[in-house]
Formats: sequence, structure tokens, C-alpha cells
Amino acid sequence: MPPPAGPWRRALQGLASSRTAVLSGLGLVLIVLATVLAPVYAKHVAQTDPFRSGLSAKIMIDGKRSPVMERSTEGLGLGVTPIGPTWGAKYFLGADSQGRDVAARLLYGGQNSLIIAGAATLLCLVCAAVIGIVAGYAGGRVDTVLSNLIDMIWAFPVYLLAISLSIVMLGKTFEIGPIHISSSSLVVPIIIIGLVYVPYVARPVRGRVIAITNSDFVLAARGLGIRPSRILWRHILPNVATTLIVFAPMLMALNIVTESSLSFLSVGVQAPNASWGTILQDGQALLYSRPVVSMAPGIAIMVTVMLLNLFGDVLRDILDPKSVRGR
Amino acid sequence: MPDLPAPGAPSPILSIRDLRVAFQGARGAWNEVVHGLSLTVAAGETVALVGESGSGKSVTSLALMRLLDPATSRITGQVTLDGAEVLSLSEAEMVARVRGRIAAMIFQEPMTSLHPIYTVGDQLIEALTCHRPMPRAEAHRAAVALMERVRIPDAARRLDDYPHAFSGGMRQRVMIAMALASRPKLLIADEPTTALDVTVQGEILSLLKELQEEYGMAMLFITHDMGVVAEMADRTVVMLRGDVVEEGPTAQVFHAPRAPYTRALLASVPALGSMRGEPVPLRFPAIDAASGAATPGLPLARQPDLSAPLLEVRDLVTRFDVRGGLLRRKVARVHAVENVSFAIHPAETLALVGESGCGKSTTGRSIIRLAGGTSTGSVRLDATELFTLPPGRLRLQRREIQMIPQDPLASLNPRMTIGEALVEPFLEHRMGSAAEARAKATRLMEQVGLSPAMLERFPHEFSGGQRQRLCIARALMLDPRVIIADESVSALDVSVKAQVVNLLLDIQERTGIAFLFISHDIAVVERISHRIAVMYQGEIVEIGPRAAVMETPQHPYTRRLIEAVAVPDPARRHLRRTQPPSELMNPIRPLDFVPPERRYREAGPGHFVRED
Amino acid sequence: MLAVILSRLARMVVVMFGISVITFLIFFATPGADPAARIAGRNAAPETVAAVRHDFGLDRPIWVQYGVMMRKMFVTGDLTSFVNRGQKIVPTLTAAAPVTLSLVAGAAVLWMALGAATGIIAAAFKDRLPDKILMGVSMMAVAMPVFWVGEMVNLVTQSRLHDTWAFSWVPPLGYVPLSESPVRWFLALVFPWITLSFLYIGLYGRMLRTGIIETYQEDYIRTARAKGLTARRVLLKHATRAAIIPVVIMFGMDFGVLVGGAAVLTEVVFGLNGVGRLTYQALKVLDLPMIMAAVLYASFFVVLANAVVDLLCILIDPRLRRK
Amino acid sequence: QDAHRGGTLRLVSVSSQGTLDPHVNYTSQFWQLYAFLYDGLVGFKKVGGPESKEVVADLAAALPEVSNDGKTYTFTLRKGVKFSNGKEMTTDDVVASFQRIFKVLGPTAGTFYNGIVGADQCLAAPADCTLAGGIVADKAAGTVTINLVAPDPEFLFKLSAPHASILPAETTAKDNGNAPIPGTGAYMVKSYDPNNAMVIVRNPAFTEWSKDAQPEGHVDEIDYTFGGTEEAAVNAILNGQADWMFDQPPADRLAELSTAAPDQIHLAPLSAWWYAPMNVNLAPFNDVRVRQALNYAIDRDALVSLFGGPALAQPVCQVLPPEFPGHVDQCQYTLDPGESWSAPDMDKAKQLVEESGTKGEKVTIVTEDNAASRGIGTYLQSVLSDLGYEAAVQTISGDIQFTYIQNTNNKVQLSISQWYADYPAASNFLNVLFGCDSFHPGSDASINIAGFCDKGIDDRMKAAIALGATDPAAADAEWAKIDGAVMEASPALPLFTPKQVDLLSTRVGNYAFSNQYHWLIANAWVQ
Ligand SMILES: Nc1ncnc2c1ncn2[C@@H]1O[C@H](COP(=O)(O)OP(=O)(O)OP(=O)(O)O)[C@@H](O)[C@H]1O
Ligand SMILES: Nc1ncnc2c1ncn2[C@@H]1O[C@H](COP(=O)(O)OP(=O)(O)OP(=O)(O)O)[C@@H](O)[C@H]1O
Ligand SMILES: [Mg+2]
Ligand SMILES: [Mg+2]
Repeated sequence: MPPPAGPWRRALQGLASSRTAVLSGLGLVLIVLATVLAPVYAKHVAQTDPFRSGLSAKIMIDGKRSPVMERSTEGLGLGVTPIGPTWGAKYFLGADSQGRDVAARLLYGGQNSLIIAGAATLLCLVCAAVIGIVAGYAGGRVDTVLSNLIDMIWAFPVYLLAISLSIVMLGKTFEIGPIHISSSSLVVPIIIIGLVYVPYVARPVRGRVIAITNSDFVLAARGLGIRPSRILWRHILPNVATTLIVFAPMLMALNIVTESSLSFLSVGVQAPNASWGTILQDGQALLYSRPVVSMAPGIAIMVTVMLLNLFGDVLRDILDPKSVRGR
Repeated sequence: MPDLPAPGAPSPILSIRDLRVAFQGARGAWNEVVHGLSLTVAAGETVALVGESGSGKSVTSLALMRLLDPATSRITGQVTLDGAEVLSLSEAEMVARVRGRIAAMIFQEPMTSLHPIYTVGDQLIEALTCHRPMPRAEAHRAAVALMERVRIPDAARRLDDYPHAFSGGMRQRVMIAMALASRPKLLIADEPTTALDVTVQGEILSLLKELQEEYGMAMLFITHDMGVVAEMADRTVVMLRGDVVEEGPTAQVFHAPRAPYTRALLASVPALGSMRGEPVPLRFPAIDAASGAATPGLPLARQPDLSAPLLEVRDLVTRFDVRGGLLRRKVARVHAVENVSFAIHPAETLALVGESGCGKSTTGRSIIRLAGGTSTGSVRLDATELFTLPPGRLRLQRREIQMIPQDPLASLNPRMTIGEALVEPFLEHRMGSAAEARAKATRLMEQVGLSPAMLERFPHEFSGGQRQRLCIARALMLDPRVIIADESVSALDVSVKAQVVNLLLDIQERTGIAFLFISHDIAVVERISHRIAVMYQGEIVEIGPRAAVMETPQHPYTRRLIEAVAVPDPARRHLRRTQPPSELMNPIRPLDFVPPERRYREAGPGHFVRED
Repeated sequence: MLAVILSRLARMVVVMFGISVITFLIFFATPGADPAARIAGRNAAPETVAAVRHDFGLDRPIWVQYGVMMRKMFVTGDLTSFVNRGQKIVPTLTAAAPVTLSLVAGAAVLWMALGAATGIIAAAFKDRLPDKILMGVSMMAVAMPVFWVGEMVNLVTQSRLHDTWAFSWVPPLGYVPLSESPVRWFLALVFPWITLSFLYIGLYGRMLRTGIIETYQEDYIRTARAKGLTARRVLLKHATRAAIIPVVIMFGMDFGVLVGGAAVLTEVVFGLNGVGRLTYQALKVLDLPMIMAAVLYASFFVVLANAVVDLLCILIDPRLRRK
Repeated sequence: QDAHRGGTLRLVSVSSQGTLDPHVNYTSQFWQLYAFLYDGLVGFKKVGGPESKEVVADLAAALPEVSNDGKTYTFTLRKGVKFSNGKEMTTDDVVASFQRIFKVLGPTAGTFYNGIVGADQCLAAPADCTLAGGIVADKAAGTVTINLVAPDPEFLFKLSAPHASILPAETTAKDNGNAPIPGTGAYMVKSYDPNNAMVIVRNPAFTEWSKDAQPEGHVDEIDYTFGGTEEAAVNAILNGQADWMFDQPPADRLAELSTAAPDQIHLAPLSAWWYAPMNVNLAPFNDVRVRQALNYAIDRDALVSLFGGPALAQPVCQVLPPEFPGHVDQCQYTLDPGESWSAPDMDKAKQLVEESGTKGEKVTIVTEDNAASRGIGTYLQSVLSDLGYEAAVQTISGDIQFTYIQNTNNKVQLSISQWYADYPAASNFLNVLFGCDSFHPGSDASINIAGFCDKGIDDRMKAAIALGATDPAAADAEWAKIDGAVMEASPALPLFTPKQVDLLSTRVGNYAFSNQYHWLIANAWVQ
């Protein structure tokens, strides 16, 4: 008799047998790997420090030393344009308005973007799970209060929270036990982004919890005299987990985009640190002269999000072909 | 080999030759589920296709209509429907010539087979006009006529209702009406009554028979219920795992079955009335699947201890609020259980029978206070009044009285292995160490006829019958004194059903446990119970010793219930009566409804009948 | 019906009250937001700052200020901005509403039409080339940050290719009221519509496709096919109608937040002075009265959209209808 | 008749600037409009070039007679000047207008006009402001006399500011917000929606009385649209859909513009200063060596790059901008200290940091969320890291940043800011930005962001102001020395002096740039 396969094992097997899942998973691993190797790239390939302004830097091109920031000499001589893509080791994608290597920053930025989006996804899932489970399981007044809270978060302008938080945190370091949170820490955008989509997830989780609470196996567990706390922990939570897992890649994708939007409104990762969002924003100031600076992170976001979505689709099909629709 | 129609006989409406159907599974592997099936249906003839669950009956019927997803299935062989080579037609030709025209179909699940967001009339009219364009008014008239034809009362008005406002039986009538819309030459009915109540089942079957005659249709009737086969079919085809094992005129198949499988099948069919004269519950005969030889079942050795009731239910009332509108305010009440009283003694089995929705499950759940809604009355287990226990005490008391739920798959947590599920309640009640729990689980698995190695599996990896046994094992983990078995065998195949019934009787014999056996399957109830209670619309209308209730039913409803059961004997066809359709509705009552006072008369010793 | 409306109103009031209190508290906890100093202007004398603080009642207890603000917003309607002194908040918001409405409504038409088409076509051609192409494109649409798309669109239509025949008709960024010139209104909104709807076309297309494919598993589709309905009719009438319900729910929620100001990035990039941009600008300068009004306005639409969606679902799905 | 008369000028800006009330609004964007909407008793000459710093008589028939040791100014009003509502201007309007400055809590009431007799009471109780004894009108003679508590050499400049515009006496004494107040200028506001547009038309009651003070404009109408982005504005102008943008064209477009449309670009020097105040009361900048070190370390050439290159900005290492009264070229913080900046002196900087022993301390730079400010912040962060500090940049929205960095409670160590002169006097830079009087700890209104208060220097500044009343030339010389002394203490990093870029459509003619009002819109024509 073949060894029985648990649902997790089956999910893994399902993923392994799906070409889309394998390819997109591989792509994601490659992206993560590339961002992890950013220091190596910066140090050994591009040989630049992507966090130092290189406004007066010079570079050898075709045996000619030319400045990274090219001052316009024609016409009225206005404007300074960073060097464009060299397609060489140094300044592969050109420089940004601070004369820094865009390619190196793109890799570093990927780290931050992925960390923020990943951590925010986790935070969001945890919050949504707690809210959804408590609301769905407790029902009654607790449910009403939490449902209203969900509505409030949904209607609340994130950017108010973002702007205020970033100012309140400014220059301060909060120490909660061993955790240090400073204004430049990634925690700020993580918290903000993490909260934005809580309603998005909490609602279906709540619905699912209500369904599970009324399901036969929970009824059966009660009939067997199992304690309510154990029912919550052993019976309800694991069954909500699939819903949460199915949401994860999609949420991650949304969070990457949200992170870039927050940075676009300059609330997010603080200079000189980079994220795809901040590079996109830098690039926006160079949109007309060096579009590549904003194209590069744009495409990076797009590719990552697409891979995540592809992977998520397969995951959804495998875990729960009938659950979450669309997003 | 199936015998082909003799030359000169009317050419068959349907002829299938060497039909093979395969599905594409994981990693693209093809898995054949129908292996070279051949059969014919002549004009006006009824052919029954029987076999156990999963034997390929539905797949065959869908293949004929080319309703399988071409992307994941492969059909080979030859199917001729009234001269049309079905397998070589294009999808468009199927639509234009075959589906709905030559052949129409009725499905097993009337609850889900109608589109929930179109009115019944829309769907009927669509069926009428898609082959024969006609003005809307005419179509409307035709639809009303059809609805009347399938005997839906007040047809003109109900045309504008949505399916959810119809009961299962009514929906199945609508499905039939739709199938008849374009006057097909062949009607394929895939288990059209399995999901319905016995009483309704009878009505639908007689309606089908009647219409078949009237329209001169041939019918391919798919079922696993030998009783229904006996009622309906001219010829019978028996399927086993994708193969035809026997084929012939129905009477011949029933009286002189050739294949061992057919014999086994017939032996396991609980036949109503076969218990006449048996004093105690009787096990099903054990069948050897290879030879079909049956060893007769042993009667139950242990007698109930009638000295003192173990469980005493008095004046149990359970009502649910019906909330409506966006505000979710109370608009009415479901009187699911109304003044139910009975007692069960140690080692006794009380059966609770009645049609779907009459409140059987709710009664069971109310006893262990899991029904939700509002319950009043009194439930005593020995001397403990369950209805006044605080939640903590009640939780511990539940050990004594266990319920085996109606749907075993749904009642097992899909994310827990069977081992975990079995051990959990044992540990929760601090009945011993984890090792002891494990040992007991292993023992019980063996007792219910499963391998202890299966403890590591997840619920979905079991068959329906196995799951039912798992639930029994789980209940037994707590050494309860009463088990409420809710439709524990109704959804099972005949052979599996027999096994589970035997298992329950074994347990009772060994442990002296008392059962409240909830079922709508009277044939099974007859075998297993000491006493029977008949429920109708939330109330008990008749209760008494098994023999008394079965042999001298007093209440008209009880009689109707017993009569409606299809008897697996083609010689005793009795359905062809025109019965007025009775629509089962939930016992929904307005908020101010006061239930009438009921009195019971004693028809014999311990045999009580409601006075109406 | 009245009771329904009342309960919805109650919920709306609860949500709006909660949000306004949170907003208020956040504002006063934010350093640098002191309206008095900013109203007084740069290099104002301390006396002036103090006088302004008193004049605006900013020296009163915070709950009194809250009460006054709510009264000015809802009762007297003469709430004025802290930053643009004298700017009446309520009329400003109502003036911005049509811009957002034009943007969102037009985009909604576009995305519902194209999203539905995408979903239906993709489902009809499941796993074949058209499906793959459409799903690829909609995946891209979902994956592209909207402001980035907007910037790129502007780069092309306003600058790089503006002088070519293809884009010379593109008017400068900004909004033209419908009443002023329907043609110019339309032209000015073409690219904002496309940009805003792009994401949703992708989202809704994918959602609808999944829904339709799931619906095809349902028994009633099998019934419809067995009846002999054409494949097209089964797809359009039976599968799509059932699958569109979750899309409608989603649509209601999205429409609500967008009208409430969530289209901010599109508005900013395309220079449309709508509610979103108004909110965004108020946020940038921490203009409490404007933020407050905008936030309440948005929450109003969110709750309203929830209610409308509930109603719509009941209209579409008779199962939810109980007497 | 003027051949260029007529047409509509289409102006665009990313955002409007709030209230229309000339007594309240304190933004260069709207002051530019007040130039042709309102008049004071005197005003800056509305011509391009250096002459624009001159004060000429406006509603007064002539420049005032100053008597009583510079404490009494007597103005004779012009006759026949009408407000746009048709009413004739009288001395009543003048008196009421001066009272109104205090009643509406004008931003400069306590800094520009507090020297008028009776201003103290007005500041204390604005509602009952009479300025008794401060403003004396003789209606019959048509004269107004202003009495000051002490002589003020800059008083005429202050009177030229739009905050001293003469408005009809019946104007309500509170901020009129978006409702236009009738003025005496050549144009009047027809409609204003801060979220959408402003329409300005000719003042029907206007007749030109002095071309220098209030010229009759060329165009018939000015449409000012708010919204959109800078990029969009550039595109609109290049595409001929707009005539001028208030905001500076994004640095990104400059190279393109300077080759593609050199004729449409006008560059003008500004009396402005980009600087980075260092909080002298917070570590590590409470150590003068650290402040000096940073001043030595920054590469002003790189900063100029960030702003668009040498054509657009000029590196400076002192407070007073070039060609400003009191300015003398000097640069202490360069490789070879002297008159002008040449290159950073990193060795010296590192040595100073070493001496101060503050290496490794944390520094947060608070910048605005525009490209230039953020760029400078990022650059400074880089320099601070080189010097051994642990530096971080924090970007916040511009309007909030300006008040945020002023408040000592927020403990801002280093920030980026700008200062644009209100009027051409050295005190407007030095005294305002580094005087003890403008340092208000714990307040959001404390323009001395560095918190620099040196008693000795403060006294010298007060003396220099007083000297200006009698001997402007000597005062200017003294200001130059004070400039040097302030820079010695190094409370801020002078970054550069920006130039104004005006991008006009091809159809705009007669561009003139006033130091005070910037582009003189009314002087331009479109046909
Ligand atoms: N779409 C499908 N894809 C793969 N396998 C299928 C599919 N449909 C049916 N099967 C398999 O084909 C076999 C026959 O199924 P079928 O539904 O015909 O059984 P049945 O005889 O109708 O049983 P029941 O009485 O339970 O309805 C089963 O093993 C089933 O698992
Ligand atoms: N939680 C509930 N809320 C409202 N109504 C309920 C609830 N549970 C059961 N009912 C109603 O109570 C009645 C009795 O239901 P019950 O499940 O007991 O019937 P049953 O006899 O077990 O039927 P079946 O044979 O179909 O299982 C039905 O009309 C049902 O709709
Ligand atoms: Mg079947
Ligand atoms: Mg039941």
C-alpha cells in the first residue's frame, strides 16, 4: 500500500507537478537570490557603493573619462543628466539623480521591497486571522464591533496614517523590549502596508470561520465534549489556514505595489536606503531624460508580481479549487 | 454477452457498442473507468443500469450525451442514438440534433440541477423554445401545460417562482417536465430518486412510468437501488467497476441471477417484510463476493434491559427562528421538534423514522443540546437532567451519550488524521494516557473492521462506508452508554450498508449499548430496531415495538411510509397508482402559532398512536 | 424598508464617528501639524500665533474642538480650511466630486465591459491561445503600479509622441466639466479612464474567468447542456450570470472606495482635481478640516457601496430573497 | 492705442496658495498677482532689472516726507483713484487698512508693522485695534501721517509689501478667504476656486496714474489654472496649451528645454538662499567645530549639480545673496578661503570632527519631499557618513516640514530650507534667520531654525538696522561684517543661490523680471 499522503504533502506534489508553479517558483527564487546577492554585485561587479552620492564621480567609457553627472553644454547649458545605461559592468542601467548605480540599487532595493512586502503580508495575515476568527467565532456584539472596525480600516486613508506615523516616528527610536524601532526602520512601512489590506482578508476569513463553526465536524467535536479553546485551536484555525495561504502570494503582490505607491508619496523607505518604490520615485524625476531609471524597477515589480500571481493561482487550484475568487 | 435484439425487432433507439471512457488524472495518466460497455435500448423499453457507487453508471450516461469535458476525458466505441453516430458528431450537431431532441436527461440531484437564479418558468420555456422556436405566449402556455402534466399544483402561478422555493420532489418534477419539453425518444434518468424521500420517490417513479407510456419514450434508468429496478425496468444491466457483469430481463435477473456479484447484491438488499416473524434484530447475511454464497445472518443475542430507562426524553420541543429581510429580524419559526417523548433502555435500539425534514436529526441533536435554536423539555440520562446542566458539566456528560453524525465526511476534520481524531476526545476527557488512547484506537479500528495502519490517513482517503465506521469508532472511544446514530447507513451502497448494520449489532451485543437509530430507510430499520418511532412534521405520530408498528401500522402516515417503499421483487410491482403529489415543506409557522394539544391512544402493548 | 435604511444609517454613523475620532486624534498627535503656526504664516510674531490660536479655537479642549468641527461640517456647513484660509470645505468637496465621479464612472464602464469580455472569452477558450494571451495581459495589468502606467502614458502621449498623428489630439492634462464641453470632457478623460481601468480589467477578467470555470462544474450547467442549449447560450446566459455575482460584490466595494477618493494616484498623475487629489493634498499639508471631510466622505461611500452591493446581490440572486 | 493690448494669458500651477486676502496671504505665488491687483501707499517699481528694488510712490502722490528723526511719515494721497467696486479711495480706507492688518492677525503684523505707535495694543487686542496716534488722517487735506515708535530705515519697504495694501474701509476685518476684495490695481479677480482656477480681468475703474507704480497691463484676461504636475505644465507650454508655469520646470526637463526651446526660457537671479540650518543647541551641532567641519566638507559644486547645474545655481558660503544690499563676496569654507568657493576641504573637516570627538553620533536630516530637497538631503547624508557620523534622511511633506523643523521640541538636528527676501534689506536675511528675536523655543513659529542666538552678534545687528536709517552705506558695510561673523559661528550650511527659470510659451512677449514680484505678468503681452 502506498504511504498515505497528507494534504500538505499532496499540495507540494501538486506544485511540483505543475510546470507553471515550478517555473514561477524558480523565477521567484532567482529574484530573491539576486537581491540577496546585491552586495556581491555592488562590490565585485559594479564596484560602487550604491548608498553614496556619486555626484562628482567619473567613469571610463571607451577609454575616455566622463563624469557620471553630465552637465549640459548645449543651448542654454541648463540641466545635469546622469549617465545612461552603459550595458557594461559599471552603471549597467545608468545612474540616478545622485549619480549612484541604478542596477546595484535595484538589487538592494529588491531586498527591501521583498522584506517589506513579505513582512507586511505576514502582519496582514496575522491581523486578519485574529480579527476574522474572533469576529466569526464569537459572533454577536464582538462581531458587530469588529465588522465596523473592518469597514473603518477599509475607508480610512492609509496615507494619513503613513504621513503621521512617519512624522511621529521621525528621529525617534522606540524600544519595546529588545525591539528597536527607528524612523528609518522598515517597520514603519511594514506596519502601514500590513494594515491596509486587513479588511480584504479578514472578511473572507470571517465568512469561512462562520462556515466552519457551523460545520459538522465542529459540531461533532462539541458532541465529543471537546473544550471550546481546543476547538478554536485545533479545528478552526487549521482550516482557516488554507484561506490565508491562498491569499499570501496575492497579498504579497499587492503589497509590493503598495510599497511603491507609498514611496511614490515619499512615505516609506528613507534615503539613502532603496526599495523598488523609491527607485521608481527617483526615476520619476528622471522620467523624461533617463526613463530607464523608472522602467527598471517598474519591470522588476511587474515580473515579481506576475510570478507571484502565477504561483498563487496554482497554489489556489491545488489547495482549494473553490475558494477565493479573482484577487 | 448482452443479447442483441433479434432481427426484425424494432431497431433500438440507443445502441452502445464497446464504450470505453477514460479520464486524465494527475500527471496526464489516463484512467479508464468504463471498459467496453455494450447495451441497447429499444423504443418504449425501460432498461435499468444498476451497480454500486463508482461502477461507472453516471459516466456512461454522460458519455452518451457527450457531456463529459473533452479536455480531460476520452470516449471511444460506438454510440448510436436514433441513427445518429453520437461520438462522431460535432458539438454543434449534438446541440442541434441529439441533446434534448432524441435524448433528454434527468439527474440525481434535483436540489442543484436547476439554475438558482432563473425562475422555473424561464428554464422550462428555454427548454421548450431552444429546439422549437415559438412565440413567448405560446411557450408560456406550453410550460404551464407541462407543469400540470408533471402534476405541480397551481402551475401557472408557480412558473414565476425560483427553484429554491420548491421542494426536492417538486424540483425533480420540474426537471422531468424540462426533459419532456421536446418530446425526446429516450429519457436517461440518472438516479432520479436517490436524493428523495421514500414517499416522494414513489410518486416520482410512478409519474415517470406514466409519462413514459404516454409519450412512448424509451428509458435508460440508472440506479443502485434494487427495489427501484424491480419496480421500473423491463431489462436490467448490472455493472461492476466499469464492466457489465449481467444483463437480461428484470425478472430473470432477480430470480435467477447468474453472476455471483448480482447474487451478492440481491442478498444484501434489505427487503421490507423479510423480518416478519423475527423476534429480535437480525444481522444481514454475509456474502462471499467471489461465489455469491450467503451465510445467513445471526440474530442479536442480547436482550434489552427493560427494568429502567437509560435515556428518557420528555416533551422535547425545538424551534428555530426564521430571520428575513436585510435586517435579519424574526419573521417565523420552524417547529422542528414538537413535544417529543420517548425512552430508551440499556441494550435497546429505538428507531426514529420519517421523511426528510421531519425533525429526526434535530431530535437527536437536541438530546445532546447541540441543535442550536431554542429547546425546552427534559432529557434525563439515568438520573442526570441534561437540560439544566451548566456547560462545563454538560461537556463532561457528553461522554455518556454520543452521536454518529449524518454526514461522516463532513463531521471529520479534514486536517486531522484519523488517529488524532480518535485520540482527541479520549484525552480531552482525561480517560487515560496518550499511549492508552493510542492502544484503544488501534483496538477499535480492528473492531470496526479497519486496519490500524489507517490511523495515519486523512478522512478523504477513505470510502463512505469506511468513514461511517470511523465515526462509530470515534464515538466508541468514549465508552458511551447511548449512541445516537443519525442516518448512519442511508448513503451507503447495499453491501456496505449490510456491513455497517452488522457492525452496530455486534457492538450492541458486546457492550449493551443503547441506540437511537435515525433513518428514513424503513427496510433497514426493520432489521435493526427493537422499537420504532415514526415522526411526521416534528411530532411522533406512532411509537411501539417493531413488529407492531411494521405489521399493524395504525397511523395513516406510517402506512403511507411503508407502502411507498419499493420492493426488490419485480413480481410485486405496485407503484402504478396515481398518487396526489404531496409537497414536503418545512414546518414553518408564524410567530404566534400555538401547536395543538395531542393525545395518544394505546393500540397494543407499548404501541402508541397519535389521535388526529 | 425604512428599518433597513435606518440600520444602514446607524452603521454608517458608527463607522463615520469612529473614523472621524481616529483622524482627529492622529492629527493632534502629529508634530509639526500645529495649525496656528501654519495659519499665522512664516516668521509670524508669537503674539500673532497666539491670537490665531485663540481665534480658531485651537486653545480649547480637544473634544470641544471636535464638537465645533462636526457642527461646522454638518450643521452650519461653514467649515473652512486651516491651510487655505477661507476655503469652505463642503463646497470644495462637492465641486471635486463630479471630477472623481466622471473618472471612476467612465473607468467603471470600461472595466466592466472589457473585464467581462476578457473573462468570458478567456473562459470560453480555456487553456487555449486566446485564454493564455488574455490572462497574460491581465496578469500584467494587475502587476503594474497604476501611477507608473500613468506616468508612462503621459510620457508618450504628452511629450514623446505628442506631435505625431496618433496623439496630437490629446488635450493637456486636467479636467473639463461635462457641462462645458462634452467632447473635451471625453477627450480629457480618455487616458485616465484607460489607466485606471487597466488594473480592474485584469482583476475582474481573471475573477470572472475563474468564476465561470467554477460554475461549469455546477450541476445546473450540465442540465442546461443536456437540454440542448448551444454552447454560447450556456456560457452567456447560464454560466456568466451566476459567476458575475462575486464580481458585482467586488465592483461595489471598489467603486465605493474609488469614488471615495481611492483613485488618488490616477488623479494626481493626470492632474484631475478630484476628491482623491484633494484628500492627498490635504494630507500632504495636514489640513485637518479637509482631511476630516474627505475621510467622512470616503467612509460614507464605502458603507453606502456595501449597502448597495447587498441590494444588488439580492436583485441578482433570488436565493437571497426572503419574504 | 497699444498694439499689444488684449488677449488672454494662460498660467498654470500645481496648486493654489489659499486665501486671496492680501493682508493675510504670505506666498510669493500670490504676491506676484497682488502686484497688479492691489496697491500700497508706496510700492516697488514695476520694471525689470535692478531698478525693481526701488520704492516709488503708488497711492501716495509722492514719496513721503519723513520728519521727527525718521519717526513720522506723511503721505499725500492721489486723487481719483478708484477701487474696482467703483468707490473712490480716501484716507478712511488707508486708516482702516492699517487697522485691518492687525485685526485679521496678518502674519507680519508683529514683525513688519509693530513699530507703528499703538501697534502694541493692537497686537494684544486685535479686535479693538485703532492705532491711535500711529495713523493720523486728515481727510480734508487728503493726507495720512504714520508715526513710528523708533526710526526704521526699512519702513518704506514694509509699506511696499502687499500686507500693507490699501483696501476699502468697509472690508470685513477678518480673513476674506476665497472672496476677492476690491483693489485699486489694474486688474481684479473675477473668480477664484483654489482647487481649480482663478480668473483675473481688467479693473473697469482703473486708469493708469503711474506706469512705474501700477502700469496698465497688456492682456485683457489672465486665466490661472491649478492642478496637474510640473511635467504636465512643461508639456502644456511646449504644446502651446499654456503660457507660463509658476513652478520651476523639473530638473529632468532642463537639458531638453535648453536645447529645444532656448528662446522660451528666461533666467533671473533671485534674492534667495538655500541653506541647511544646523541646530546649535543639539549634539553634535552644539559644537561649532562640527558645524564648521560640515561647511568645509560639502561639495557645493555637487549641490549645484543637483539643482540643475551652474546655469541655475551659484555656490555660496555666506548668508546674503549676491547683489543684495550688504553683500560682499566672501567664503571661509573652501579649500583656499577667500572670496569665492573652489573646492571642499575634506582634510580640515575630518580634523575638526576628530577634535570635536563626536564621531559616530547619529544625525537625522529632515528634508522636504521634493526632488531637490531630497537630493540635497541624500547628498548631505553621504557627506556626514564620510565624516564618520551615522546619518539618516527623513523626508516629509513640504508644508509640514517648514513648521516641523522650527519647533525645538522636535529636536531636529539638520534640515534643508530656503529663504526668499521679503524686501531688499540685509536684516531680512541675517536678523530674521539668526536674530535672537526670531528664536521661540517650543513654538512651530520660530524662523531662527538653527536656534542661533549670539548676544554680541544680535546687538551688532540691531545697531546696523539703526545705522541704516542714517547711513545706509555704512550699514551695508557693517552687514557684510556681520555676515562673516555669523558664518564664523556656522549655524547653517549655505548651499547655493538659485536662479528663477521662467518657461514661457512662444507667444508671450515683453518679459520683465522684478526682484520683488518676479515675472511682471501685467507687463507682458500675448499679441
Ligand atoms: N470527471 C471525472 N474525472 C475523473 N474521474 C471520474 C470523473 N467522473 C467520474 N470519474 C470516476 O469514474 C468512476 C465512475 O464514476 P460514476 O460517477 O460513473 O459512478 P456511478 O456508478 O455513477 O456511482 P454513483 O452511484 O456513486 O453515482 C469513478 O471511479 C469516478 O471516480
Ligand atoms: N439550524 C437550523 N436552523 C433553522 N432550521 C433548521 C435548523 N436545523 C434544522 N432546521 C429545520 O428543522 C427541520 C427538521 O430538520 P432535521 O434536520 O431535523 O430533519 P431530518 O428529519 O433529519 O431530515 P433529513 O432526513 O433530511 O436529515 C427542517 O425543516 C429543517 O429545515
Ligand atoms: Mg452516479
Ligand atoms: Mg437528518
